[in-house]
Amino acid sequence: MPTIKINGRDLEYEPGETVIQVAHRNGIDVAHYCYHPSMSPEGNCRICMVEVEGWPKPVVSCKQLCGENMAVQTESELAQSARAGTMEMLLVNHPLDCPICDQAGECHLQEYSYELGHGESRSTTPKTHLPKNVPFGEEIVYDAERCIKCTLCVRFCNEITKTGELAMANRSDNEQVVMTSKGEFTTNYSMNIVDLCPVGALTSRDFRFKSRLWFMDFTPSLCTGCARGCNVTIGGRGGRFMRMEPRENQDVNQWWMCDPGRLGYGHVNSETRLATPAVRDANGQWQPATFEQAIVAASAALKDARESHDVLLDGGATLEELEAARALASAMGGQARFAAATGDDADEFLIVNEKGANAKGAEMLGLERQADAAPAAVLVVERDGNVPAALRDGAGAVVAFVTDATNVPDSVRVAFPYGSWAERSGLLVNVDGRVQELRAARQVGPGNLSPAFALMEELTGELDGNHVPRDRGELVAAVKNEKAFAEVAFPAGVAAGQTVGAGS
Amino acid sequence: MAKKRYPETKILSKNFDKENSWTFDVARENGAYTMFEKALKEMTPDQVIEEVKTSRLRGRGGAGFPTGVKWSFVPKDVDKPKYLALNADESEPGTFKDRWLMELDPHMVLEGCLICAYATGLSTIYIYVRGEYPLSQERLWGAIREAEEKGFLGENIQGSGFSCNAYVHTGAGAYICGEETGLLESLEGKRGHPRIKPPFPAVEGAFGCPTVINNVETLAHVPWIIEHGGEAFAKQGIAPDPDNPRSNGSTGTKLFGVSGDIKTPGCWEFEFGITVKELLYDYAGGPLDGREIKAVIPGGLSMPVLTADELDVPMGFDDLVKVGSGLGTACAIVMDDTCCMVEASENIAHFFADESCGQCTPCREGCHWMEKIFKKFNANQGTRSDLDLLEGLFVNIEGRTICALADAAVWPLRSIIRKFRHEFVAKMTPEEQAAEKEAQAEKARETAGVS
Amino acid sequence: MAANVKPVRREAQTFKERLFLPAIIKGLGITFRRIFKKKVTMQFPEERWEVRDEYRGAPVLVKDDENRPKCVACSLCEYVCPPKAIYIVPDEIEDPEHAHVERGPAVFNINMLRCIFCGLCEEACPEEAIFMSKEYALWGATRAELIHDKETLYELGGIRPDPIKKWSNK
Amino acid sequence: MSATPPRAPAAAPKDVEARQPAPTPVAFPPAALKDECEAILSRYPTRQAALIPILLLAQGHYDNWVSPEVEAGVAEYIGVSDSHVRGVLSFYSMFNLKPAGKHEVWVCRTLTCWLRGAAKLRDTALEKAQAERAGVVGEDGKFLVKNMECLGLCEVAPAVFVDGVAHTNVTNEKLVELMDACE
Repeated sequence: MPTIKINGRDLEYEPGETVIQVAHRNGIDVAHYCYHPSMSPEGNCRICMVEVEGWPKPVVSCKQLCGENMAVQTESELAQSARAGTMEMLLVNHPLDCPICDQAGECHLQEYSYELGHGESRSTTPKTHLPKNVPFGEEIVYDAERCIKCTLCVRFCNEITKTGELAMANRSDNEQVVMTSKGEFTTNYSMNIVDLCPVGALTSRDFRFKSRLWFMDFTPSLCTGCARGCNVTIGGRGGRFMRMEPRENQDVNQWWMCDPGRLGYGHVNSETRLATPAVRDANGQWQPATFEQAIVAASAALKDARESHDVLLDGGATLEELEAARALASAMGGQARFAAATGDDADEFLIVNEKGANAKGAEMLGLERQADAAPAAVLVVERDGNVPAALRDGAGAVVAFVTDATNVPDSVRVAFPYGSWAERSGLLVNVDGRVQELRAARQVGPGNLSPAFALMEELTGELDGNHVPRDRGELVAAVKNEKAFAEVAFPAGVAAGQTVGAGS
Repeated sequence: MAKKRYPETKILSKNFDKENSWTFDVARENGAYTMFEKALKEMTPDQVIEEVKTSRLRGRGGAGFPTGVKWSFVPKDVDKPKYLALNADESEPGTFKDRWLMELDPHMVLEGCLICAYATGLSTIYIYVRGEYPLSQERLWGAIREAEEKGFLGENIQGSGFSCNAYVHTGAGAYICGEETGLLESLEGKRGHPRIKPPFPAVEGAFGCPTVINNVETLAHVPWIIEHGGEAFAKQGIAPDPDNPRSNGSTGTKLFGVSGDIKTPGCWEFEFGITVKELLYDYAGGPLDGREIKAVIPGGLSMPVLTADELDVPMGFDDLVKVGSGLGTACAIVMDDTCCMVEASENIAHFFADESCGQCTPCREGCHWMEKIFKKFNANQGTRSDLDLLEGLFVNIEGRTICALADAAVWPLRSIIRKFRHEFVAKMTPEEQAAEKEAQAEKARETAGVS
Repeated sequence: MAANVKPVRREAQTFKERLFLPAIIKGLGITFRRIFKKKVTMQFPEERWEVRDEYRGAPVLVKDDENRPKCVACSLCEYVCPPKAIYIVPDEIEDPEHAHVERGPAVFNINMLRCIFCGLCEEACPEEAIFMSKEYALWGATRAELIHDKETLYELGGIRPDPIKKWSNK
Repeated sequence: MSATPPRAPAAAPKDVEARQPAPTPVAFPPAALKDECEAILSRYPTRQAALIPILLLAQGHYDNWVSPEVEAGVAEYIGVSDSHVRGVLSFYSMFNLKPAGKHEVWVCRTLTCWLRGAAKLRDTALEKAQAERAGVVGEDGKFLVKNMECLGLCEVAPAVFVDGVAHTNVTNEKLVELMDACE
């Protein structure tokens, strides 16, 4: 393979690769705003300029193709002065409103300004003023003054979603992004432009002003809105789910996620979350209980159960939970089944019709998919959408694992608090059969929740004196031993003995 | 001293003073399309390109790239269609030579285009005329229709099997569309944002296909070159510097224009080599009565200014570069002693700030910033640090952008600040003026002490 | 340990000391001398102590000379506050014509039972909106009263004209 | 759990500001322009390439400005998004995105014309048009005065276009005459 010299290192490249691609692949940091690996390079922000030895002018590394015998310097005096000069230009008309800007804390303009900027502005002339607070559809707000005109959002709509809602308008330093006069995005992926925006010009109405980033805690996890299993980062603070952003995974979701998935966290922040186990007293009133008391009560209730000895889980239950549920069902003499909704909104990009985030996993484990109402003794339900109400209410369950304290079926005697997907750890199998790890987000949910699989194992032990409750690692090992999972790769790091639980 | 008039030549301008010179009949009488016929019937495309290469014809739009070399870049065996985009978006301030050509001799322009089309094997000509030239558009359309009627355009021209169509494409008012890749974007129905090169338009231009982009005047030269041969053309004007193998010289003739504070502004054709002074005094009539020439931008607005003492320089690509300026479009703008250079700077900066396409950061933000600083001076609020700041901005803007618009903004302004610093000092606040005076005195003392 | 114990021998009192009277007279002397000097005690709360400029009393929020709140709810004070006494809920400002920015606090509480008067909030504020006042006498009948809400903080802070009009020309 | 108390739920997202309803696209091309539009389209390999010439035609047809309705109509006709059309319209100085008045006066402001007194011409034109600044239609809606960059008439500067017709070596008096002659 041909090689190029970057900062004195000989690096291999594929013909047709640009300098920035080779540099990034080899861990050489090159500042950039308008460059994104998924889109055609535009070379307009001019921050990624590097020096090519022997060339009179600095070149933009995002557009410069590698060539044999090229020697690139990213930190030479010329490259640094070019970057610093661009940085100054970017800030001439940029409002210094970091105190009110949602991007503060993850803003590339802040980062590079800290690195390259002057402590004091050399500008003594007034700034150019442009429209602020312009709605782009229902979910996005645009601020033309903060905008650095990198055109990433415009290119996203033209090249990735191919819906073309956005365009650049005007020229000179009046340039700004405008939206189609219909005022609505026709794509389900519009909010990705908020993540793409390297500055705070595009902000999400959902997250606007909600929290400063440095108060938040971020956890890499998965979206369970559908069975695609998009990799995401969940941001939480003080028990509340704050926002979700896609995380790069070229095999699943590349850099993107859909808007419904991103905004589908309402039940996590519900005011009526069940935080402790509850047991119905003789009068049918709910009384709080400890986990130990609840397990004893649940085992008694299950022994009395006549109608059914099955466990019904929703399609988002993790492999660990499914495995524990199978053990529980067999201890009762029944079987574990699952129910998951299907939609009709699949597109050619990410959204799939299968809404059960782990429906594939459940099927691989041999669980029966249930579509009609049939009785079950134990119910494990995260959100109503996954298990249709009729099915759930008709189940006649006596023990339920639920996230919300309202809407518990009347037949239920013992209710265990169930973590939402953001608070649970476990393995999910996406629609393509890929096993991915769901991780409990820190600082989200009511906290102090015991993992459902652990509770089910306890319950099994209570019902069947010979059963020794297994920890997470043992459950995963049991899943791995299943025939259907023989060929499947599991994510590294889920070791035996691990007992990562729900809550924070 | 008896003044020797630099002789006018009449090659491009041979029909300018004929009545109805733009009609086919008048043009044909004067030999229009005969050279196209000659090329078509007697020469191969490669011979045409070779002839143009021999002539050392350089682009007349400002950059001066050798035309024959440009044509030879066009790939021969491609499935894609190829295009000629004739750059008639003459939006460089002070420049009007292409308008004269298009209005007074559109058939010569069209003939040049056709020879180019034949040489590079392309079949569609787009003449991108700026929207502000309605008469040029009208006359070019007229010429195209007449040429079609007479069988010099369209299918199977003159029975040779060569087909070519020509259309006028109207611009809508943007300086940047005179930049070749900006022009292509505009031709494709987009905003005129210049593209990064490579790929060069000759390989991947309009609609992703190989495209030749030439200036109107450049192609108007081609019929003469075919008629008289490249050698004859190369003998005119300034020969290449024999000591510099990369020098291309400034061969042939050129339309030179003069406008601004001058008695008889206008456009004349000369061989390269007339000095700026000869042009201004012998042809343009010298300064207005009772005034003196202060500064001249030799080509358009985008070149560094020459002061009154620097005018004894030949108008040629390399010669003007040697004195720190450039030929540009070879249409000089003259400023006399009534002109305040600070106000002129603001005017120039406003032009570039207004016409910046907004794509690259340094140009988008920097041009307007410069204008704001000049405004500050014109409000008598300037400081010495503002001048230093401007010098800093020039460094950050020049050579840091996709196209040359930012460079074009920097060059005249930087030269004005350096050559007319005293005018800027006169527009500073009184304290700053005193400080400047002190600094100058200090400098003088130092110099005296050293020597 | 015994090795570290050092017995101190008490000196026997002298006769003069045993009389006590000379000491009493000496003490009264000071008392009488003080009677003719300026009084240092104050009749609080009628009289109040004039604190120095750098005194750090209760943190308060101020408004600008057009009576507009200056705080933009950037939450830097909340972040920097060592005892976590500050609690802010940011929100969009309803009346963008009057407000100088689009963001302000919906809730701004300072728990004065937690506040340690360190002044870091004042130092962190990028808007010059929070100041350490000279207010040192804070009291309340319940704990809730000592959690100063937004209205209390603005009332205590009042208007503080500022020559720098940051948001009108940012 | 962090020391920060759990927050009250954030206020529900505020309703998106009362927005202009989406414009109803005009039926484009109107009968009068149909042939010409088709002729223009036939010249280019892509439909998009015809955008600028067709917009110029449309502007001439619809009272010398491109309304959002026309913009949407042209966008549908060409097959591009109307935001792209707006981007193009706002890029080129010859398009008007607001009602343009009955007559349009362009005054060149670039160096050569400026040296020959274009600034005064502009002031005269603005005064005559009763407009506060260039680019704004005067009070009586009769004139739109635009400050244009170089019009390419430098040897006969200062230059002024009135309704697309060039006038050269214009003096204040001549400009007043020209504007008076507009009905």
